[in-house]
Amino acid sequence: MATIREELQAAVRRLFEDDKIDYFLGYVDDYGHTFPAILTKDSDLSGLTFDRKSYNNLAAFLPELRGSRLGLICKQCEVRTLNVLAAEEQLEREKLVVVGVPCPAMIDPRKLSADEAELGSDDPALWQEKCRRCLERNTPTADLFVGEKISTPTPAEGWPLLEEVEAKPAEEREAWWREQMSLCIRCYACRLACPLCYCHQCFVEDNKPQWLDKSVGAENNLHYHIIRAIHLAGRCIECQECSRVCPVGIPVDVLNNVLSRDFASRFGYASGETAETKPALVAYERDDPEDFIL
Amino acid sequence: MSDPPVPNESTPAPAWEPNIVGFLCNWCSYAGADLAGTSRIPYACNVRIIRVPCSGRVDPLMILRAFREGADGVLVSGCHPGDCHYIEGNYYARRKFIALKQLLDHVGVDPRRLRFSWVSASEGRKWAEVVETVTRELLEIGPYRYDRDGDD
Amino acid sequence: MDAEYYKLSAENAAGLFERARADYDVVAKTRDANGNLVYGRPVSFEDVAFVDEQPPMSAKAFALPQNETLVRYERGGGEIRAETPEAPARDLLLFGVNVCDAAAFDIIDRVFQWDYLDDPYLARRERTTQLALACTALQRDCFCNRISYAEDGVDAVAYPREGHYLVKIQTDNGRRLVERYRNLFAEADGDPETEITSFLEKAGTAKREPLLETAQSGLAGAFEHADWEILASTCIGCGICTYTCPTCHCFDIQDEGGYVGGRRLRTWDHCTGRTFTAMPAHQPRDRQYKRYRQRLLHKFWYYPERFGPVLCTGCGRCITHCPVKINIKELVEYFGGLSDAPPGGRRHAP
Amino acid sequence: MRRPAADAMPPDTEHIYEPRLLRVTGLAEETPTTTTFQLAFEDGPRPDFKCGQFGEFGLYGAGEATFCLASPPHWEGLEITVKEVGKVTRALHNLNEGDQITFRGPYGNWFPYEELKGKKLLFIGGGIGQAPLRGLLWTCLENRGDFEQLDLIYAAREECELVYERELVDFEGRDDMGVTLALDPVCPGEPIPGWRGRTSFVPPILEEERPSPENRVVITCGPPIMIKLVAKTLIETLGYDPAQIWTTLEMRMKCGLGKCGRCNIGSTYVCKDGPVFTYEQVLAFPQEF
Repeated sequence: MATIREELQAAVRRLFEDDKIDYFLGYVDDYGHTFPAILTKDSDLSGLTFDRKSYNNLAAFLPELRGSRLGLICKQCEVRTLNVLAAEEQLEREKLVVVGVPCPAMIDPRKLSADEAELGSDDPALWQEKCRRCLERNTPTADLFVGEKISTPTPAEGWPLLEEVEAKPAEEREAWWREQMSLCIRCYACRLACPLCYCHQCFVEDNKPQWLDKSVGAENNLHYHIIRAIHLAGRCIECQECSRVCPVGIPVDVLNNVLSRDFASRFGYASGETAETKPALVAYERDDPEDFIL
Repeated sequence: MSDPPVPNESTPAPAWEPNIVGFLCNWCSYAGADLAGTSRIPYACNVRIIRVPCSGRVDPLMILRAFREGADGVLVSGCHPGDCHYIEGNYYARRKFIALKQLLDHVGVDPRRLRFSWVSASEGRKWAEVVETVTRELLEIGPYRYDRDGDD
Repeated sequence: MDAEYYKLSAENAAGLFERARADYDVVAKTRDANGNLVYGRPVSFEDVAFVDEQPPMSAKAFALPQNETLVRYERGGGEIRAETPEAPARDLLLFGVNVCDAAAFDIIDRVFQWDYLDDPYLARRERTTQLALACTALQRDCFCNRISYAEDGVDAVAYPREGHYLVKIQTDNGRRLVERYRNLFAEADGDPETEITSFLEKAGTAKREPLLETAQSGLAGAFEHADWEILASTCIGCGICTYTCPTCHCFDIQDEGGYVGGRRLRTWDHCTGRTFTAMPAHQPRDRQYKRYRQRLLHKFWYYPERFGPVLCTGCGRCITHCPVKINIKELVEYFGGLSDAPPGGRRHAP
Repeated sequence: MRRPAADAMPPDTEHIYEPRLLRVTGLAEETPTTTTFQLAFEDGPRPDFKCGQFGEFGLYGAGEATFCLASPPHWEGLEITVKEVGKVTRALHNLNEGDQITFRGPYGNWFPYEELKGKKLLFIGGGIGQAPLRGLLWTCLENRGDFEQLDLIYAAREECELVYERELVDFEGRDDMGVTLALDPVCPGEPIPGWRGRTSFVPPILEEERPSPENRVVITCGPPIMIKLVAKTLIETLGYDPAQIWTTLEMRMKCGLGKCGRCNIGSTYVCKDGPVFTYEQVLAFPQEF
């Protein structure tokens, strides 16, 4: 039986041969890593793969390739992203060929040891948190599905890290966040890896007025992360890229999860479920809760 | 780096008065505050008012910037639901405030530091009461000082 | 100076750490609250982590902090008063840092001493002594074995042996450290250089041809290579590679505060970001691959052309922490003509 | 660590990033968005500088920005011409006479005055790009006998964007220099009502006037596209050697001292190796601009 790798390469080769696409956005592996790659019809496809280290949310590269006919590998994370982008009229869906795959769940890179033995394990404790919550491991709404469909285990409930932080009393929570924020070097990888942070100019780059000081420090950093979370309120699809890419290990996505969970319970709302759902902050109900207003 | 002051100090120095930045919508709350003044209703003088076209205009960035610039509390006030001059600005604002409030609560900022109110143009008395409440609460919880450890 | 060799027993290493803490601000590898490895200020020898692994952030911040106040100012009474901050009060000892981190200082010293002496940097730098610890094995993303950087610029390197360290002293600064705690060090016996050579061979950190320095001329002819776009377009433009890099030293100068008072400070900045060269009417590097190309060429072509050494110590952080795992070593080899195969097999048809 | 034997350039201040304070002694509005500042040194003598150099000017609280020194050394004090485009320039535009600004400099290289002696000089300025040429132009006029011929072509997008208007009138009245003023054509061939100069881009003027390359040096500054097209015309149509064309480059800078890495083009630091380059040098850069 063909491996997913072989099937994928054959499928992409066909897409190029049939002149369906100009670029293919996928993952290749080399030098011990799996990483995103932009492939053309002249590319050697032998590196193309899909494995348990295919972390990146490929939808983050759509702005770079806007206007081209594009094939891309979509796992559940990308599908949800495309839905939000469609709702926000940021997507040229007719130019995309969505290649679906059975997603075996990504292994949390912080739990990988040097020999990467964990890649073969099926212990959900080793997965990224989002994968434990995943509702469907076979890409829905794919134009083309590659590989054998697999079953999806019952999704885990809750947000363990968020709940752990929340269990602390307010003062401890403040101290904990201050400590996390004092680690932040504001490399902005969380913003740039995020497929939904697509603004041409981010507020952090504004200087008339300059909203944010350039120096790093717990307060500046916290303000950056809070505003980013607000800008993703009701939009974040919980791909956890922001946390994964953080070089100093701040669980950035906890802030996003605060709002995801709150919006789900308050407004019965989950972002990225369909391409029609309007993001929560550009919608309202007349009877939204306002018990906090004087 | 010095130790951060305890934020919940219950007995602030008597000389200390909270700085409150108020973002007031032009059509209702600003007129309401004006009415409180012309009606000579006495209330705490701790609020520095910034007039904005609509509570929907208030970007969370402005609120955080106010804290960063030394505010101890921020008060945002707009028209009652249904009364917005722009029909629905305050409905959008309400959701935005929910989000910001959730986040600030989560990171341990005392929820009493960021308050929202609906005050109409005829509610001079309500405005005075809101300011009194907010000021009193801030006097209880003391100054806002986030540890500025960014220096070298 | 000629190198000198000493033996430092494991016991005396602990003694050195304790005694040095009285005389120096001692920085070493330790773990932060999240359990992550960092360069910090452990208070006891037990808290020092002796591992090959590098902390995500290099040691450069101890000479070039991410925020550094240059001038404090105050306005009042129609006057402006400005003052410069005090220089650091204590000597700094980098204890057991990776050799690739220690070596970086000597490389960037050259630009900070180029005609204008960068006083704030040099004030810190001149009070720094390095006692580096050699790695026992090359790790996945490391390539220090491919760069002949100036290891002789490191004050002292300790090579772990059975029950003791073989310490090679390479600078006057390093010699001062030994003199200060002379009774902890014993003369090395045998042939220390041979011992070091075999240690490096075993660890995999001995130099291996072709060295990346030799790519310089190839890179000079590859500026317009068509594959830059394909291979570097996945760069997302974050600052991870530059901020974690021990040799990246570009910075920004900004004022913070208000009219009444505040400070002028410098902060790290990164050439891979979109605002780095953007001018009001003109953005010279208008695509992301051009910004990535600038970083790579600055390190392996421009800097050596101007200052001698390549601006890289092979620590591999920019690969390990890169969100899209762009591999600078592979790209230097490919564009510099040392290898025909582009990473991941991606290339345009010839 | 290695230390140079002696400080190559000893700083006047505590460290190289500490600025001096200059007093604004006069303001001249050049265009609605451009102002010339006259500055005086009060904390000590003015440093020596040469035409073509630049400095880091700023306002505490707003930051620093790079401006060329726009007055000749034989004038008193120092002048800079600032166009309002960003945070710092906006803050500078809010200043009044008597206010203080920060200054570091002078930095960078300069026009090779001695080499230019005895030559025919053709200055070509575009918009605000006239500022870096102004100091040299006035120096040459002061020593007019040193040069065989002096010409100026100055172009701007619109009449209100011509800077140093008073001086241009003065130049036009002189008989020891040639002056050609031009505005960008809105409709090609059609004159702009009330405009005394020409309506044309610079290259067609050059093609028409055909200044011969013999013993001539062209000194040009303006928007990158203008420099590029002017150089192309001079080299390809009129047979100039790229080494006969001098220009000064604008790059984003922060330190001005060859440290911050922002102005690099290849291994060249525009702040230290420049900002004045011959076009021959410009052509040798990696072609990223």
